[in-house]
Amino acid sequence: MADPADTRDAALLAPIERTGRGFYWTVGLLSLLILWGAVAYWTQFDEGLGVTGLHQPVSWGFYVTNFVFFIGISHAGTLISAILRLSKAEWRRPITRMAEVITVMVLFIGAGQILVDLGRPDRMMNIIRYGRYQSPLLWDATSISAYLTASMIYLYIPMIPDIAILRDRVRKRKLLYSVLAMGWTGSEHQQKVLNRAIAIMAVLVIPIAVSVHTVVSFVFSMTLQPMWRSTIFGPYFVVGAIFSGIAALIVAMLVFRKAYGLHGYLKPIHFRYLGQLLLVMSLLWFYFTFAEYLTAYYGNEPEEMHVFWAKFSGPFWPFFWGMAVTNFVIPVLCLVRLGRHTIGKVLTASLSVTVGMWLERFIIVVPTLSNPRLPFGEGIYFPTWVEWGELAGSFALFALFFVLFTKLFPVISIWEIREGREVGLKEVEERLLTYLPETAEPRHAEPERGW
Amino acid sequence: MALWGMVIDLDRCTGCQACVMACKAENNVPAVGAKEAVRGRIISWMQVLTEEDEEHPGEVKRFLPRPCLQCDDPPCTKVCPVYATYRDPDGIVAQIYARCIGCRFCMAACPYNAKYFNWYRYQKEAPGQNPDVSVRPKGVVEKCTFCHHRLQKARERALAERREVAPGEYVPACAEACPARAIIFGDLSDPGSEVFRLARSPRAFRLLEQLGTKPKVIYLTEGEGRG
Amino acid sequence: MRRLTSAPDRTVRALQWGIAAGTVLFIGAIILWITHLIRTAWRLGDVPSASIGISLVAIPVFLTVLGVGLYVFWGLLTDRSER
Amino acid sequence: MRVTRRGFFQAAGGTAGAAALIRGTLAKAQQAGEDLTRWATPEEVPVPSICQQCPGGCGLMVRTLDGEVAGLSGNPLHPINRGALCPKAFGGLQLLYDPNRLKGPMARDGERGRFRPIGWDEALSMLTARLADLRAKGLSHTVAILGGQYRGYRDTLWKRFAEAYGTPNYIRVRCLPPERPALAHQLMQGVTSPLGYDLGEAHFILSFGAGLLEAWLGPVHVSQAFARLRRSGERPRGRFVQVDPRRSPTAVKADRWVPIVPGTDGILALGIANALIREELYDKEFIAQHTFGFEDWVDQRGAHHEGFKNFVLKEYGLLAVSAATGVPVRTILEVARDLGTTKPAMVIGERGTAYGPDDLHTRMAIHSLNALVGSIGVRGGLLIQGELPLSPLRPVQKDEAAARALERPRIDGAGRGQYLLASDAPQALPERILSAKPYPINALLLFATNPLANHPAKEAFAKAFEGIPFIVSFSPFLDESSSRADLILPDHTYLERWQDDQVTHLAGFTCFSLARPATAPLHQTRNTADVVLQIAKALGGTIAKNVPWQKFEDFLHERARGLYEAGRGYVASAPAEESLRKILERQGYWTSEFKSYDEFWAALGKRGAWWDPTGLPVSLEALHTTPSRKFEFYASGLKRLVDEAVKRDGTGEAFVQALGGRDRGDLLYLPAVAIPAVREPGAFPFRLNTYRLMSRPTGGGRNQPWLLEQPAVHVRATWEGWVEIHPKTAAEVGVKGGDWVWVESAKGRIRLKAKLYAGTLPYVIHIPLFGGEGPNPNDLIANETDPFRGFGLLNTTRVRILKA
Repeated sequence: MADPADTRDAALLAPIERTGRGFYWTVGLLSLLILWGAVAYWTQFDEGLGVTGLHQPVSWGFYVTNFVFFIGISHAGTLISAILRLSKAEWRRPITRMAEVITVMVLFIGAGQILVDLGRPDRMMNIIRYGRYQSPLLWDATSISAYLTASMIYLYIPMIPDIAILRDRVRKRKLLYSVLAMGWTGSEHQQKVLNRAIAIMAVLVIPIAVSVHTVVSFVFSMTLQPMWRSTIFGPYFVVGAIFSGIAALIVAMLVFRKAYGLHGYLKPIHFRYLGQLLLVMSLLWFYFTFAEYLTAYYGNEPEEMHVFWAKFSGPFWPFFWGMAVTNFVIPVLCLVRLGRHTIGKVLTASLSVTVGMWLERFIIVVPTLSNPRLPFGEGIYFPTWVEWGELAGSFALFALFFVLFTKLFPVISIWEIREGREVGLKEVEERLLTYLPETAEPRHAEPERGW
Repeated sequence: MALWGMVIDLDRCTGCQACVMACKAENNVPAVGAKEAVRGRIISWMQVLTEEDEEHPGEVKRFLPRPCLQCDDPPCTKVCPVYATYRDPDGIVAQIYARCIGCRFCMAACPYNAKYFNWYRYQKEAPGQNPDVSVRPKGVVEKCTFCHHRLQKARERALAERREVAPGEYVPACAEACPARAIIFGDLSDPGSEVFRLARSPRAFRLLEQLGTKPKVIYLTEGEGRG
Repeated sequence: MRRLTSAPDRTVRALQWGIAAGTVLFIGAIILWITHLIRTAWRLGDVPSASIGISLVAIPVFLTVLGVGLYVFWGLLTDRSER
Repeated sequence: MRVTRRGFFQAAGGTAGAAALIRGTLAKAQQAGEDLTRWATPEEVPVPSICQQCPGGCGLMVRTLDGEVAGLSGNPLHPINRGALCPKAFGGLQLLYDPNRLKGPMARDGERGRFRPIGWDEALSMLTARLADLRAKGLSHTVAILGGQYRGYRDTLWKRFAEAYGTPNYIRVRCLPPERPALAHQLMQGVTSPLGYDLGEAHFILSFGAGLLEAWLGPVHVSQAFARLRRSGERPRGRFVQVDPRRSPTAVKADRWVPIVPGTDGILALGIANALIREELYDKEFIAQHTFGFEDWVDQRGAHHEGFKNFVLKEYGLLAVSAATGVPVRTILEVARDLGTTKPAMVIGERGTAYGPDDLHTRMAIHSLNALVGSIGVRGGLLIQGELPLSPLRPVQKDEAAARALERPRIDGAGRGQYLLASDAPQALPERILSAKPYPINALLLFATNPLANHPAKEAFAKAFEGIPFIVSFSPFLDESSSRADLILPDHTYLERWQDDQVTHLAGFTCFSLARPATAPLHQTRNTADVVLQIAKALGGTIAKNVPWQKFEDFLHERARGLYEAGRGYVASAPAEESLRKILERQGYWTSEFKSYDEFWAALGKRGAWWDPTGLPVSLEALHTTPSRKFEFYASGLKRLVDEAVKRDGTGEAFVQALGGRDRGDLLYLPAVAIPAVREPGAFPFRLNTYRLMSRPTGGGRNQPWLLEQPAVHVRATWEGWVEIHPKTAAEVGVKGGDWVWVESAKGRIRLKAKLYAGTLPYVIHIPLFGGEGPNPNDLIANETDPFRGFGLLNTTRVRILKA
């Protein structure tokens, strides 16, 4: 391993050692938003869900949309970092840590949305005592808790070498770092254990992540409501999750690149690759959406068409067409040619996708509920300040967790960067040779290093 | 076990809403007040819906009283995460107000929207309320229970007098109050009952039958048909 | 680096083993909860097939994750050799 | 035994602990005791009562637990509703427990609207002193009593008290007196008791604007009949046609809705008559034997009179009628053929909203159709409501002061001149009070009426009230009228008092309902009937002698003895029992169920109603008590009245003018409705049609949230009032569904929520008489009066709509 005195990666440790004035400003602003969210939730807890805009036909609204949205973003982390690790793409090195952090942070907030949505949060323990496995909500609870534990471990294990570096280099928080470093000395045996663990987790976390969002979509597709009951919802939600995950990851990377001056590590090439990945996901998302609406339109079932036209030309048209533009038109326009000012294009694309995917969840949840099968009459849903407050509070809480994380641990994995520098080049070269037809098969005994 | 069901004759029903008010009086369902009602939060377990006239759009063609249809394969009980709503042996979909956590999944799952939510604390103990039915707290879902408390009282009386529950003894408040006698209530499993006969009338149809929820409220269309 | 055998070192050591035990407890509790749900579903005859299906998948997943976690903690904490 | 300090403290601590423990258990026991009493099963007593939310008079069975009302349901034994109820009945619970009911008598404190609570004795002495003082000064006729919507012996008691006290001014402030027959029936058939519509047995019903399944006379009774009409099982499904400018819930349930220009119902009826006569579909046998004035005829003085037949054939060709009414010719023919061929058919025009100034002739035209199809006195047609055999009251002996006062003309001018045939003319009342013609009003008693809110002339009433020095209100609530009163003596609500109800318009049977108080009065209120008895006793003299009863209960007890001694009819009992008694009666054995009157009275108190299903004078003679003993197309009774009026005061001009002017000659007495010239829409292009809601009780139901929350299903309205506009008209005015609009008439304007409803004629807009808070349609309704009958016309106003 690189000797501790190596100063080339000082930029990565900078945020941990010194906290600039910007940090306090951001934390101040975020805690203001969180305060608004807290006040909003307290009024709702005290007076009841009546303070929100929900009403008889539309019993779900902002909170369920937020739930699906945040769980969607959580797929950024593990899926992308796991896939990149498995495919041994060298450019993943500065990205994986941030992706995994997004996952863990946003999972807490996503699960929290369900608790905010409850009419009687004081009876939350009923889920534990009288839980019922027939309900998709319980499937959600299981898979989300599995995903949470898996991604927490998947975040912690690659951090151990970095924490060890911190333990040795940084004077502050000695006890914390030494405990969390798990006695890491960088010995051969420890390295082997670490790599094998990361390899297993990378393989394990992908099916769990896919299962989480399929089960989140089952909350809707298991009911009999028009335009909810469709078989495409599982994969459609998983694609949507990866799509919004990548966008969120890009946004986070750009924010920290600017905030901590990590231009050296997060270079345009990274953003070009992620941009192309985003473009592929945008096309895939469009494919799924097109398939779903075509089947509804072609089937022409009266209740379905009632909801269909409510989305296309009815009261929800701005959200629907907004979604279509932000999720497909803008990303494709921006990401097709990433030659010049990549960063600007990728940023606009991923911001529009983040907004677009929130709209897509809103378009799935609310129009179906506001057009019931029986002739009830138009149920128009307008969110109130409580719901906006809760949304702002959730975003701010997620951002605050992330910023605090960067103050405690390096946002880019230092040891992976060093490993990339030392062994990465040679290893890639060997691997390339194995791909060529002339060379013989590599000896199996050679230990795989540097996942 | 008895399979309690209801037949609603749409030819007789005049859309007068006596059933709606009788249900509210019997089950202490609150009036939610002007502001809340305009926001669409009226709680009315039995609700009279109006179907539009295809030939003359914008006009009303039919009044359709819709209680909870007490489905035999209820989509709402499947999705409840805490066993707060279940189909009891009498075939009535019950709701446990003390256990409901207010996640409103059953409201989203019910294709007939027969479930209602207490957005605020609408109900307080007040004089003139029916002591047999408990008042529901804030944040809890409530629904038509076929006046289940009347079944329990009828069963207790029958037990005390060591006899079976007589057919006409247990009748929900809406069936009792309907001026046009459009709501006929009885035991669908008893071949001698009026409900059993009318359920097989040529005019009989079930609401959203294609969803397979097997509702136990059967409607009879208007028109010339016999029965 | 020299071995840290001084007093604070022992607390660090204890805390580290505490984290490992905490992970076991946490995942154990989840598994316990899942078995409780399955027992309830089985007792009430409430579509046992769905609950069995889920448990057959969920419990092994949790066990493997626990296994990986313990493997790492054990591997790192018991390694005496120097770099 | 040596007490160590520590031992002492231990002992003290122990005892303290024990004491606390004991007190704790005691408290717990006491608490358990309380719970026990609360959980002990209360004594459940069903008490029969009568629902007073509308003139239907359905029987209630009030569930009382330990004397406290805990629920309402229909009285299963009551013949009118057989256990069923309409939505309004359940509002009674909220009426009883309304928190802002008046807690006790109140007297005005300073300027109007401010009150101070006073005791009953002080209040009664104030009222008695004032009445005695006026009577002493010979001004007893200047006391006016305004009565609202009620029937039975409370009405008789007030009439008797007014007569004994000496004031002709006992005025009923409401649209149509349900317990009196429609004037058209009286003039064409001579009957004085109300008609019974045998809707259940009819095979075809043609209704001109009568909201049968909504707020007509007795919605529950009619709904049950409608159900028998549709699905009675042993005969083909009855047919039902509704003629109405609005596709009301009644029209939705009808087989055919005939949209019609408002006010032209009479012309359509004559058009149908034309078709019936031309196609020979009318009941020739009934016309030949039992009608007068159908064919041309010559009177004793040799003057030739054109008969109804030629008049209709000449004047009302289908094209002209179709042009005037907007109903296509094909529809008129189809309805006429339906009406002519299906027996028994029935045509209803009574108590539909009065549309035009010529309301009398419109009703006569509609009623003449009944004669044409021969449905009078036939099972399934129009029957006669027999008289209730209640024990008669001695006529009032008036002392000379009262006799002199009763000669004075009534303040509202009913019974003479223009309103010769009207029993009450509430519409003209405000102007006459203001102008103090023929005399000023010194005292006003308001009972069960709220003219300052529920009457089209409410502004005029408000000004009139200013001029009256002493106003007494018996309203249990502080509403617009009672807040202007000087003294309020709050009445019980109907679940707290003794009361009777003699319901009319039933399918041929007569029924006497009796209500016992279901619960002790919640506040310091008293039954107004008892208050009247107390005042009469306090006034003494002949008044006390005419009204000798201690309590209203004794008065009812005395009257009901007639039922016991009538030798017919039954106290309502289970249907099985009743059918057995009917079979016996048909074979001539009528046995009374009771041996003594007390037993009868107890059973009546427990079961709630007495009725006589068989006592039905269906003979045609009984149905036609006109001068010619026949159904008169040419109303000779009316002619006699006109001649007398002309003879008596020379011109009789006002009366004739009200009828339609002297130049119309014979047409005055025939059911002739002039075809109006087409009026081009002036500044106010739309016509306003107001209608009553099924879920709105008399008095508006402002304090019954259940009813305010779910008023109308066809427009999904709640709480706020609304105006129904045709989508095309709304588009022209630029209004979308749910917008707020100004509805403006010559008289005033109100702001309502617009509801698009295509079930209406494009240029007619509809506003329900909402009765709750918020804008009151009475601000709009022009103060037009039916010149002949003296009540307000609710639907002749012309309005325009502006976006709010």
